[in-house]
Amino acid sequence: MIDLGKYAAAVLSSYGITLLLLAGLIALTLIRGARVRRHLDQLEARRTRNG
Amino acid sequence: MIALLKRDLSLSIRAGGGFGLGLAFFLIVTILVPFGVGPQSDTLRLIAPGILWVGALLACLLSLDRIFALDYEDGSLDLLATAPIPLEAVVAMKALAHWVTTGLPLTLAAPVLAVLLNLQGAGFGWLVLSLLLGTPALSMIGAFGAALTVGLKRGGLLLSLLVLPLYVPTLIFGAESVRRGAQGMATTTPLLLLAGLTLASVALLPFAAAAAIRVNLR
Amino acid sequence: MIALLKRDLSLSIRAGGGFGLGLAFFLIVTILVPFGVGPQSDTLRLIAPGILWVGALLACLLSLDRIFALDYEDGSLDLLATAPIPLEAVVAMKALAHWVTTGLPLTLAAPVLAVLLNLQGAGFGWLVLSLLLGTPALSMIGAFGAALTVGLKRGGLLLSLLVLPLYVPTLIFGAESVRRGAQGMATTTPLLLLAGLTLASVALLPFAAAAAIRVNLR
Amino acid sequence: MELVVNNLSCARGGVPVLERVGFRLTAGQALMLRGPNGIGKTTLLRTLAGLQPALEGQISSPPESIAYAAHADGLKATLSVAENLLFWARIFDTNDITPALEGFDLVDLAGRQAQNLSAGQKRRLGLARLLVTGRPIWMLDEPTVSLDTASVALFGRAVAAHLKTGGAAVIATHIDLGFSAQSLDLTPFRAAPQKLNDFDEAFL
Amino acid sequence: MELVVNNLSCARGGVPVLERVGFRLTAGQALMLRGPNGIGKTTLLRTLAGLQPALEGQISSPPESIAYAAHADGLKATLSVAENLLFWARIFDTNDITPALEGFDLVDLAGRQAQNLSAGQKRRLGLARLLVTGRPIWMLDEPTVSLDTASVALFGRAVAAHLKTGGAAVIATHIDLGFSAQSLDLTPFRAAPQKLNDFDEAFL
Amino acid sequence: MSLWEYANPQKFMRTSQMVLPVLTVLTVLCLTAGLLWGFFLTPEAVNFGSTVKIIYIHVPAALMAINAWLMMLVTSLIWLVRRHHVSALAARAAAPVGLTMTLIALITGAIWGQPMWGTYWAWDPRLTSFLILFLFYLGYIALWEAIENPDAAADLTSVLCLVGSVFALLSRYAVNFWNQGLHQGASLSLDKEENVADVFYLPLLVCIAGFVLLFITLVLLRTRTEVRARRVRALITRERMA
Ligand code: HEM
Ligand SMILES: Nc1ncnc2c1ncn2[C@@H]1O[C@H](COP(=O)(O)OP(=O)(O)OP(=O)(O)O)[C@@H](O)[C@H]1O
Ligand SMILES: Nc1ncnc2c1ncn2[C@@H]1O[C@H](COP(=O)(O)OP(=O)(O)OP(=O)(O)O)[C@@H](O)[C@H]1O
Ligand SMILES: [Mg+2]
Ligand SMILES: [Mg+2]
Repeated sequence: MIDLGKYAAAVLSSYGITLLLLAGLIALTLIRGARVRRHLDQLEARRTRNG
Repeated sequence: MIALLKRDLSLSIRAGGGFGLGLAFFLIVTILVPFGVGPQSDTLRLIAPGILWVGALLACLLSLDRIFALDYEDGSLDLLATAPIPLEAVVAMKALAHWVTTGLPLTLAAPVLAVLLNLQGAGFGWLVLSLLLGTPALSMIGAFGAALTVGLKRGGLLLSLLVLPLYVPTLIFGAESVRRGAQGMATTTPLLLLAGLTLASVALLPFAAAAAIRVNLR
Repeated sequence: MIALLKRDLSLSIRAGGGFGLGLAFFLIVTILVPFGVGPQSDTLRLIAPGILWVGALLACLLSLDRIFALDYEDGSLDLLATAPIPLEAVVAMKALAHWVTTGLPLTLAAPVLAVLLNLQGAGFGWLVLSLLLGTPALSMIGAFGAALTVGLKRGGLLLSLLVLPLYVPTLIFGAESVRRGAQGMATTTPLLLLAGLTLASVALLPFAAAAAIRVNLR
Repeated sequence: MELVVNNLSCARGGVPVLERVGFRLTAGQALMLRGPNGIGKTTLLRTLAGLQPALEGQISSPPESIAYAAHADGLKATLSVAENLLFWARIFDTNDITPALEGFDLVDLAGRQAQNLSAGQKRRLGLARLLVTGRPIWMLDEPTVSLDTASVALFGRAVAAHLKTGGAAVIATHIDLGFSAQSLDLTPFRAAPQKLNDFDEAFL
Repeated sequence: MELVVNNLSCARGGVPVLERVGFRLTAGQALMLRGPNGIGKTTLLRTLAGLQPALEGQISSPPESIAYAAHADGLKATLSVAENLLFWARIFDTNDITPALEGFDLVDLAGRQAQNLSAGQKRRLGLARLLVTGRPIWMLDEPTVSLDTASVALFGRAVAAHLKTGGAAVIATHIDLGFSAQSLDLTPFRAAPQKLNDFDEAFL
Repeated sequence: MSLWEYANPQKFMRTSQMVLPVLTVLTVLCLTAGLLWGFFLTPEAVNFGSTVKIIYIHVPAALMAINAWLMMLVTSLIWLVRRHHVSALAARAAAPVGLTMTLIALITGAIWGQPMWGTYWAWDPRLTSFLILFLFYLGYIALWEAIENPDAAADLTSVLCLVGSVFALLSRYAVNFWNQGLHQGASLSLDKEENVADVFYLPLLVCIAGFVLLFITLVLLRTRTEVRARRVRALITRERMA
């Protein structure tokens, strides 16, 4: 592990918060994407079934 | 009654429902003040407790007319007045809903905005505590004012004028406790007074407000 | 068009019409601030230009949603959109009416309230001048924001959020010119910038606002 | 279950509009209020519903027995049809909104926000609210405004069913609702302009 | 003076509701739009009045010839009856409001604030506004809501007079207005669900 | 073939489907490489100590925050002029990404401010304009969410984006006029004199590339979702009418 000196808290929390925010954004993107896609597939299936 | 609370909350969370209206306004005030008074951080530090409390108070004031006006306009208030729950309970629930959608978010957001105004570190705890104690009084007093003005077309102006003097004690005790806290002085007295004010208004004002609504409906 | 202006003015003067709403709010802010920040007159003197401008801006912000919302709700806006005057002119007239009922009284009342906040003597003239130059921009920018949100139920929150960042330059130039004026420094640059801002918004924003209203009506 | 109105006078905006109105309504009966615009039908209904005090006279009805439906429907634009009904059902302690939805042909619209309804659909929702109040006496102010013929028939059936189960209804209307009921013309009860002889009577 | 509508489709809230509507109206004619609640009468009138763009099709009418009266009356509660009318008269560059006041029996109410009118009186005022627009083609959305029989007759006479002086009118209504006119049932024009085969058509 | 064809939803879906896997791999590579390099393999700087490592997220995030707004401006214009739906949806998709970037720049900046300037927040022009940008993003997203009719929402948000951009520029000048700052000047300029040493510079470039790729990937993903959501809406109304 590298030595960050007296600024460890600042550097680590910056990286931590950034990764957290990015992870949150990516997760939201993927989750909403999957949900919309599932909904669409469902609708398309119903549509082709009913003509 | 729970149904009423739930409805009011879900109404205010819906698109354009006014949830966050108070919060947004609070944000606006605290961001605009530095643009106005200038960026010097020691000036800002000096006025931070006062500005934060004034901002919170304005945010409450601004969202008051929604407490009853919308229900009055679409006829719901007529229907609620003839419903099997007492009007006092309706008032209390609506004030509670107002607090949950305004006072509570304000309290939670205050520390973040306090950073922007360079509040001293010691003041943060007192800021949250004083807002937590004081905002219920703001909501309840406001509900009373809203009840007085509910029948009037665009009673907004009157409402602000009526409620303003009623808010002054809350503001003074609230801001004072934060200022003392920030400077490391004792805060017990203003906080106790603040709590007393809140208790008294929650206990008494629903009755006055319900009476006012009855008069305004007829 | 004159008829529209006259109607808007007489509507706002009628009981509860919102005339004086801005003024009252301005008063409220300037009265509350000393209660919040404490009564020390040198602190107040320091922040007076900023608080006065922020108060004026909030007062404008608060009365914005009346510009179109009431006409939208009762169907007048539909009728105006099919009337023989262009919608751009309607927008401009309504912004003008808003200025006459809000910006102008604010400007006139500002010196009185400045006394409450211990503004330096040199600042009074600059305060009035900067408000006179700046408030038309506030009204026009606000009318644009109101046009964007006119279709929305309770667009108030959104409106404040949209308009707030648009108000920043006006506020900065306005407050800066008063601050410089109060300290006896040169105020030409901020005042010129302020005037330019006002001219540009009055010239261009009616078109954007009219387009937004057309979208919202369909 | 009886509504008895005796010698009732009522005012609107401080001006007396109706005088000495009297009638009696028992379970299973409906009463049509008729009369030209501005005679005071709305005023009378509001007085009966307890929203404004009578100037004079008595209204006797069982407590909490009146459900009032005004010109305005009391709908929340951003709530869905079902949510609107469910709210009123909870307030009035009834829990099932299906009869109301079915009674006014709103099942298909249940998930739609109230702001996206047409004028007639909104009105149907306003009327459906009556069914979830569970109250016996309905006070209806021009209930069929904006309704098409099919919906008016639906409304007629709802009222008939309500009357059959021991309810009663007072309905202000200008048009023919297609079912028979006794009717009361309010024209004769118009308040006479009062004499103002001395200052004691200056305050109406 | 002619209104020709050709192959018109219109949408509400992004959803097509009517398709291929066509008709032709010349001076002196009135057209009744009929159809159940929610079929799209209001939508059609708004499209004709130019408040929303048509999805497809043409509307040809002389410029600035249409006066629209919606469900909402566009009245200002704190202005008096005369002031309300006068305002619209000025906007439309006509100056005399007496014919409008007389035509809808509002002379006695001229000084009353609009908020103190009963539902039917408000509606009469809303209709009187049409007379001060001076425009030849009236688009009326359920004009007789809340009106009593006498007022409906008044309205009938106003429309007849308007037609006689070379005007035209399109009226959406559910009830019988007591004067004869051609009528157009919108039910057959209900928009059929579109085929959505691939993403090219994803955007209705 | 013209560029506009990519504004056709189907064409867009097909193309984006093809490029996304590649982009994802590149993003992951660039971002991890850059961040690891920056975090573990760079020395401390003279005045900054180890806090200089914050630069590897702070600067790319700040750059992307501004570029995202520029991209929204361009796509909004395309929507207003050519009325290509995908363009409007891309603007909508980019906004939350831009918001996150702004937030990251603000937060890392604030954290950095404490050791460097002794305060989390100062009303420095650069910081202040970022706060304003943050508000613009919030307003833009809120407007999209508030309007139900998607075409109307696209129109109104585009107008807001246009007017907002003008005012954002104005604010930048106003804020500069109002306060002289503490913040670093631009040292990424091509003029080698001002630039930071290569040890800091190279990993920074890799990080910036990583953030750009991340932005593109996310916007593509989100635009695909928006297109699908539009189709869902279309199908639902179709069922409702049937
Ligand atoms: C909340 C606060 C902050 C915000 C919004 C912010 C914003 C920005 C922006 C927009 C840039 C990119 C500008 C450019 O490359 O031209 C930037 C770069 C930079 N920031 Fe910050 N900053 C903040 C705080 C800080 C602090 C506290 C420090 C450290 C003392 C800092 C150090 C830097 C450095 C070194 C750069 C790179 C400058 C360059 O070489 O171009 N920032 N910041
Ligand atoms: N808020 C008010 N203030 C003063 N007078 C009013 C008010 N509202 C109505 N009025 C007047 O009171 C009288 C009775 O009104 P009301 O609304 O009860 O009539 P209504 O019979 O319901 O008429 P409509 O059939 O048109 O609905 C009318 O003459 C009206 O002008
Ligand atoms: N704001 C809206 N958003 C989405 N859909 C809407 C909106 N307003 C109405 N609708 C729907 O559009 C359709 C047409 O409505 P419209 O108001 O034109 O009907 P209408 O024929 O005037 O009905 P009514 O006789 O009840 O007034 C209806 O099915 C309605 O549910
Ligand atoms: Mg009535
Ligand atoms: Mg309709």
